[in-house]
Amino acid sequence: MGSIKQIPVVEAKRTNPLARVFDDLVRFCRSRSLFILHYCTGCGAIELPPAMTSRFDMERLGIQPMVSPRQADILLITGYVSIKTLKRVILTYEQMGSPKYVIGICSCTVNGGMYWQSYATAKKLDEYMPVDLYIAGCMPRPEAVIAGLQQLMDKIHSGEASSWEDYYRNYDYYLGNQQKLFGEDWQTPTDVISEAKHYDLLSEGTLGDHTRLLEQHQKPLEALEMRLGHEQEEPAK
Amino acid sequence: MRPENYEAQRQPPSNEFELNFGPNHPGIEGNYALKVKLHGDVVLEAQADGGYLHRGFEKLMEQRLWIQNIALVPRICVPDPSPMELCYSMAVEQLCGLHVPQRANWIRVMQLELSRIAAHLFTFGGHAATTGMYSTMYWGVADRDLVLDLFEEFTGGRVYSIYNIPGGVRRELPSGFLQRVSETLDYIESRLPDYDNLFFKNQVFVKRAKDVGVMTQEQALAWGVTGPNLRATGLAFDVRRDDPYLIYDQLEFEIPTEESGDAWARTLVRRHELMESIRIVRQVVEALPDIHGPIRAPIPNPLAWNVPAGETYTRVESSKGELCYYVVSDGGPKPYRVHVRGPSSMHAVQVLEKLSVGSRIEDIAQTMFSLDACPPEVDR
Amino acid sequence: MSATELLIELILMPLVAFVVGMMMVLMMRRIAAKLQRRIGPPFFQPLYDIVKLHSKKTQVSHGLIHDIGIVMAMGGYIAAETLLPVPGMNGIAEKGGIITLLYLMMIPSLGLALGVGQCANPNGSIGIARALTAMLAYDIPLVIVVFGVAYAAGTTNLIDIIAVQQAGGFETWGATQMPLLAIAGLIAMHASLGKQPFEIYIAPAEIATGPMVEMGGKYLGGLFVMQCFQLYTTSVLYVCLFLGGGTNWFDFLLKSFLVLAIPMSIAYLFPRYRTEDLLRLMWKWPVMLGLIGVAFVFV
Amino acid sequence: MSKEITHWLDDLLAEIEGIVVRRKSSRRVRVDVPADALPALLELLQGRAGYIHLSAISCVDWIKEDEFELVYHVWSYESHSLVSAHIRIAREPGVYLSVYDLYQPAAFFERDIHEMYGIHFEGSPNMEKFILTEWDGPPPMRKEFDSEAYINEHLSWQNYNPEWLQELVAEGGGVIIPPEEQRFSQKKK
Amino acid sequence: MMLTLLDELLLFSGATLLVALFIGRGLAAGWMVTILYGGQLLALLKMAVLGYEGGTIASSLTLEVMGQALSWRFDALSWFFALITIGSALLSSWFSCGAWERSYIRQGGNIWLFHTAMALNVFTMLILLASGDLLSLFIGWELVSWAGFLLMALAGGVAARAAMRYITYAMAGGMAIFGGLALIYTASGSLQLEAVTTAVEQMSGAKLWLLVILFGGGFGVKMGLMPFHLWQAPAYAETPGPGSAFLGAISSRMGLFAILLVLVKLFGIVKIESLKVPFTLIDARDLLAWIAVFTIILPTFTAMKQNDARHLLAWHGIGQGGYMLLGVVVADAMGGAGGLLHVFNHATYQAALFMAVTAVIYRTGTSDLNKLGGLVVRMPLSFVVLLIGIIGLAGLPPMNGFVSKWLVYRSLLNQGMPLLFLAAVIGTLGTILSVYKLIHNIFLGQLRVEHEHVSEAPWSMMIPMLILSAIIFITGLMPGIPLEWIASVLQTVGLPVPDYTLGGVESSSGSLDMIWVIGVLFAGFGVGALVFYSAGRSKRVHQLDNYAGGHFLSADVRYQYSDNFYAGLMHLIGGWYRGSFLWLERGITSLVEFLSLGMQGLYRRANAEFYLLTTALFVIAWVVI
Repeated sequence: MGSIKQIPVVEAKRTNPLARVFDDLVRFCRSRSLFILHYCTGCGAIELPPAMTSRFDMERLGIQPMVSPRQADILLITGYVSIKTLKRVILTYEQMGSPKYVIGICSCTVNGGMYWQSYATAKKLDEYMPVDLYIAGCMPRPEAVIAGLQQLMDKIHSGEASSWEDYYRNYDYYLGNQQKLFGEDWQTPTDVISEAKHYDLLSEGTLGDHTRLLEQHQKPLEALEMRLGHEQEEPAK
Repeated sequence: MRPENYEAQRQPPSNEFELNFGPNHPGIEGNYALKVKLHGDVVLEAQADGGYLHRGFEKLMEQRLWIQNIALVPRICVPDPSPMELCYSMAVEQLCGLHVPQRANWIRVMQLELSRIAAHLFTFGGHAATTGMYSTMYWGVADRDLVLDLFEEFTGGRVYSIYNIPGGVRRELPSGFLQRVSETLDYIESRLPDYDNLFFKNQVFVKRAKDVGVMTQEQALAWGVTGPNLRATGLAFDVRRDDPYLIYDQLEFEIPTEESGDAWARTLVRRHELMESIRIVRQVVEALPDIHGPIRAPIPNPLAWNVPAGETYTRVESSKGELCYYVVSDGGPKPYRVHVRGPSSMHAVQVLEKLSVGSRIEDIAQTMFSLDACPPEVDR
Repeated sequence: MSATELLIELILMPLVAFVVGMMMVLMMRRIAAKLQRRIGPPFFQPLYDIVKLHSKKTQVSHGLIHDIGIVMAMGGYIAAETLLPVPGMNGIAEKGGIITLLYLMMIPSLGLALGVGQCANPNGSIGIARALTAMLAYDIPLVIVVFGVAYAAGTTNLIDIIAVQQAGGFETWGATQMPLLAIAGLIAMHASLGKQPFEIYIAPAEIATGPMVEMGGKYLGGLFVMQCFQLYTTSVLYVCLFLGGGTNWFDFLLKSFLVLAIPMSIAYLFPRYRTEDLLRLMWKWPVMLGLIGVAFVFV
Repeated sequence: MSKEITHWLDDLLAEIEGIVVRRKSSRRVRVDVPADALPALLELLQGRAGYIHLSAISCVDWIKEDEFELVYHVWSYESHSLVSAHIRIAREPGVYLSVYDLYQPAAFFERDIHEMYGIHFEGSPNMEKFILTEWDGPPPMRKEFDSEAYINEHLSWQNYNPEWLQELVAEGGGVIIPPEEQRFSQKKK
Repeated sequence: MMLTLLDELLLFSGATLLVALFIGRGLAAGWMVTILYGGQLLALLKMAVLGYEGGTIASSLTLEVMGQALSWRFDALSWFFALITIGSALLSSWFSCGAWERSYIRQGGNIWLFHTAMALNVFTMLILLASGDLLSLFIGWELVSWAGFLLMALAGGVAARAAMRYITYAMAGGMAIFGGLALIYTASGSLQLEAVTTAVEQMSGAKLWLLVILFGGGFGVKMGLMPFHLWQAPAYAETPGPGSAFLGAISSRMGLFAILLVLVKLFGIVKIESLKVPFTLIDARDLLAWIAVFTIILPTFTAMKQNDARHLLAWHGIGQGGYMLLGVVVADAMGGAGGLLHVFNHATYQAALFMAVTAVIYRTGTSDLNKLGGLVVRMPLSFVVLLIGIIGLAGLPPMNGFVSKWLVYRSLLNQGMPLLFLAAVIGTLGTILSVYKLIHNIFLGQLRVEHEHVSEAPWSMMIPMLILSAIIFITGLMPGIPLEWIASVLQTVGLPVPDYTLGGVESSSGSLDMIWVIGVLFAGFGVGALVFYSAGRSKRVHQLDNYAGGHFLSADVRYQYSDNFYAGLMHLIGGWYRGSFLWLERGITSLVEFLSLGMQGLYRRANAEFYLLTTALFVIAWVVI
């Protein structure tokens, strides 16, 4: 089992006091406006409607559900993830926009929970994607979910919730675990390595044996860039 | 096995297109998927895709002690877990020949019916949300929470109570509990006119839900439809009355039916059933103080409990339909085989596929929610 | 008016619209919360959302047109605000008039349509098809209403229309003079906001929020900004046409918020229609009311 | 259920050769038939006795006898009774006939049994995988499939060992499980 | 003999025809013809600059036939239409040179015939536009009909059948006009314009009615007015690429020219307004206006159902004609200006749209809207042209279509015509819906894997498209330029002239200044862009990296939503198509086709050369007479 070294978060050097105020404002707004992805991966999802609706009302904290991964900030893994679901969860996670946060709800996301014997569920979520926060329990009550979210809000405000960077910095590790489970030809449509370059998060953990394996097996899905060229010889029949 | 193909060089020249409903889609109940092929907005072909919630319960149960499985079974159907516990407990009791005390049976009925109330509130809240009416959902889920509070009080768990065990129920009711039950029921009953005005009598909703996902009684019987969905086609069949278990034959309740067999009828049947469940719980609340005695039959040391060899098939009416367990024992400390037949295994797969074809995009979600399909029951 | 004054007005008008629009979004969410028996978002929630979305690190784009679509969606409304007179500021309202304004208000949705089109997501395309159909539905009564008002005032210039209404106080308001048109206009306005029962193009359970499906980060943020402008523009236009504009800011804002509160209070009590039911409704009642109203104007 | 119906059903069932009828309770009847007689039995039950609802098809893997047991539970809405028809088929090759033409719900159950046990039903409309579409191991419900071994090979499982427990153990408390009783062994990397 | 400026123009045009006819088989022929069109345009501009101040320029050629003097002359009206004709011919011809020409030949097309037919069309149109009396008008009319037929029938097969249908309609229209001429001739004894004007003054109501119906119907056939519009869409759509751009831009506007000349200029709108329809409240002008709005609405909504890009555009061509007629018959200052401005605007964007679609066909081989998609990343310039074109067609700011439609709306508002106003707006909304379908299904959405290697259209095609786009935008920004020409046209036909500025029109009841509107719009875009681009940098992703309910997308599956695009709308109005509308179409078709059954035998079994021969014979015959 590989262990992840905690890479210290490198704060951009900003000497301008105004810039620091601006950064603080941005972090504050990020912590006060959290969109949860509407994806019921497991049975813990049954406690989300109570947490969202009239009784516990998440919206008073600025938290609301969103439909597609592009819109969302938080991926709530509500309980066990079967291997089939895990593929979709990873796809969804990679499609989400950074900064993104993963919360593992229920004991099953920690260590497999009561399904430790099951051939169909993945046991440890943080092998496949970085997790910001676990909310243990089977299943955690809405109060616990909200308390967890508040903790996440504090972490975001203080700038500690940066696990999404970890995914890019240690992509090779995560990809290795994914390949072990899903087979060597595993590929998501998102090109994580080029994204890591895009965010300037390429580190020694990003590339490795597993990413080389990926490059062997994958069909690259590069963005369809706009092309102005006229050099096509044959017009189609 | 890769679910996708990026290597293709050609695409089919047809005018149809594919749309994936789920697993991450608000129009799908839980973690489930429906692949539809559409022309315009009319569904030509629908293919259910399950297994996202597969945990291999049946395999897991073969690997655990009889008593341990009590903790597993409620997780098979998340919105309505109590019938699962009961059905399994009944199977073990039948295999062991355990005689359950009368008081336990009455408490079980109360638990089951409270669970049915919670599940129905949740279901039509969900149905309302698919048509864009979030207020009903917000109200429904919040009112359901009051029932969950009751559960928490007498079982210790909000959702998964693990209260029914082979031989009876786990513990006695707290003092003054029945009073609180009737207060909650009064409150829910007083809310029903609001729901009627907001939702069931809302002309826009009626217009949306009528003639959606229609099935006739013949179709429903041929497709193996059970529960409220079958009753919505006009057949008054209820396992509680026609294959009675516990003490249902001593209770008075009606079996509401509707004739039209569409999404509207199905949801309306649930709403009437809610009333009947309240009625049943009221009867239990009235009768329970006079029924004394133990709440649990004595069982051997659960950690060394060898259930006699045999097989049994138990049936229970869950909020979604006919729920059955086929349990086989080889005389060992663990079940030899447990087969769970959830009602949704029919509704969410074949029935949903068949009803979706020819319907429109906007009605797929309604069809699914009005069938009250519960994916974890399908996937197990 | 000097060029500097005009320039200041042109800058101020969209800015005011944005701030007021955010408060309108807040009001909308608070009304929803009250009807759903909960507390609702904090006061600055719309601002938090917009700042957060614009400060996201990942901005996923499906191509240049996707970007341009959002720019058009925001820019169209920013331009439209300068044609919409508010107390003390007329901007360039007399250069365009109401027909131009109505057309400018279509630019954002068409920009959005282009942007969504490039996302190559069938949900988005269906959403746009539905949104355009909804536009066909509510624009017809809206146009009748606008025709009636403009004909009654004898001009398409919004400043003059407001002046005509303010001439005699409450009695000369459009709503008192032309009540039928005012009702038709309210229904059309409700539909143009795209809230239940007319929310056919977001429809999360059907097409997964339609046009918004591939929008994240600043793209979604742009749509949030657009929503602020949309609420503001719609309600202020209604105030200008029927409630005599505003003599001062208090009066003006009070009217705009009240006007917007009506559809918002209705919206959360209804499910959404099907597309054809929406069309049928919009082409039947408001059109009929509008035509009778116009007939009264002619008489 | 009245006596007449019981007799009537018994008479009817007697038409099938090799049938063993056991009445378990007033509403439960167990019948055992040879595998080749099942279609005739079900046709009889559905066509002439009103057992039109196929409640479930259960499969049991009797690995010691090298047999699969298939149980067809059918219910009658008229006489309110349930007949469970048990048959046994050989584990190899594990092929049986589909009853889809009699009972449409059979399609789901047969598909399920196919992917969980590997039994092929001839004539079933869809024998493709449904739940385990992305699974390439053996049919998991077979008794010879050892899911613990599979997990040890493919997944790493985390023992719950929080700090407070470590402290407790360091102080001499806690429960120590001897190695021979540890069912789950972590692979060392 | 002194050559007048008109003679020069006609000679240039004739020379173009001859060049096309005799050396049209060479590969450089396209370029030569294009240059000659340029020459024609220069001659036309020279006419505007030199000898021409509101009056007329006569041709030095006059003929005497059966006691009738045939004369040709140009006035502002003719000049305006001639400008559009020659301009669109120049750009279409330019478009056809080079790459398109080669691919056309490779696919077995006859490029010589194409160039000849184009040149012939231009030449005959100029003759028609120059007609100085009703007889020369009629001659020109017939010539144009036959020349158009030639161009339409070029592609053979479906196109030939569509052209057949066209010529039957055109002949029927010709008969009607001929009937009208006979009526006038019996009344006035002359076909000179002045004589006709005086004769019309004294005509009885019934006779005038008959004349309006005969002329309106006859000219309306060419213009594609309801209910005589059925021939137009397939005929234009099936014409080879640049030809359809040319025909779509101007051909059917000849009908409007004739209506303007005869009904507006000779008869006068006041005269027409005095003709009451018995037992109703409406008069002949209202009747024409209602025909115009039905011509707007029904073809526009038919266009929405088309699944072929060229058919979609051709149907819109019919619909837009309705706006022109509507503006002209409303006949106040703004309406007249709007209607005429729309002629110009329509020509620009329609040509651009047909060219863009032709460019797509050139690269992908299809114009089926269900077989395309996502091409914006491969053909961005064509996308821009199509986008500008559809914004113009839909009549949205900042393109020129907005100005003309705004004028038409304003005139309807001023005149207090709510129903016509509403109908015009419904047409516009329908246009927006269907053009979005066009651009979505071709350029947006999912790029098919087969089209991943497609590239942009060659420059020989791009340049005319870009020029047209520039014209669309510039005349949208500064509508004062075309309005200046239109002002003199309005004077010529006797309609009031609006108070125009460079940026739009001034009016006490609400004015329009496009420079401001567009300025503010672009400033708004600028601010929007500032907000947008000041946020983080975008990361482009592949189209398969997309939300699909959390599922993986595959390259071998089609996700493009294209067919039955407005399914929700069609659930409501789809039945109306199948019902009354189609029934009406069928009824008229069968009626008209039954009436012209006899004529069809003549044209049925023939090839293109045969048509050319017949057309040429007709030309000679007319000239000799």
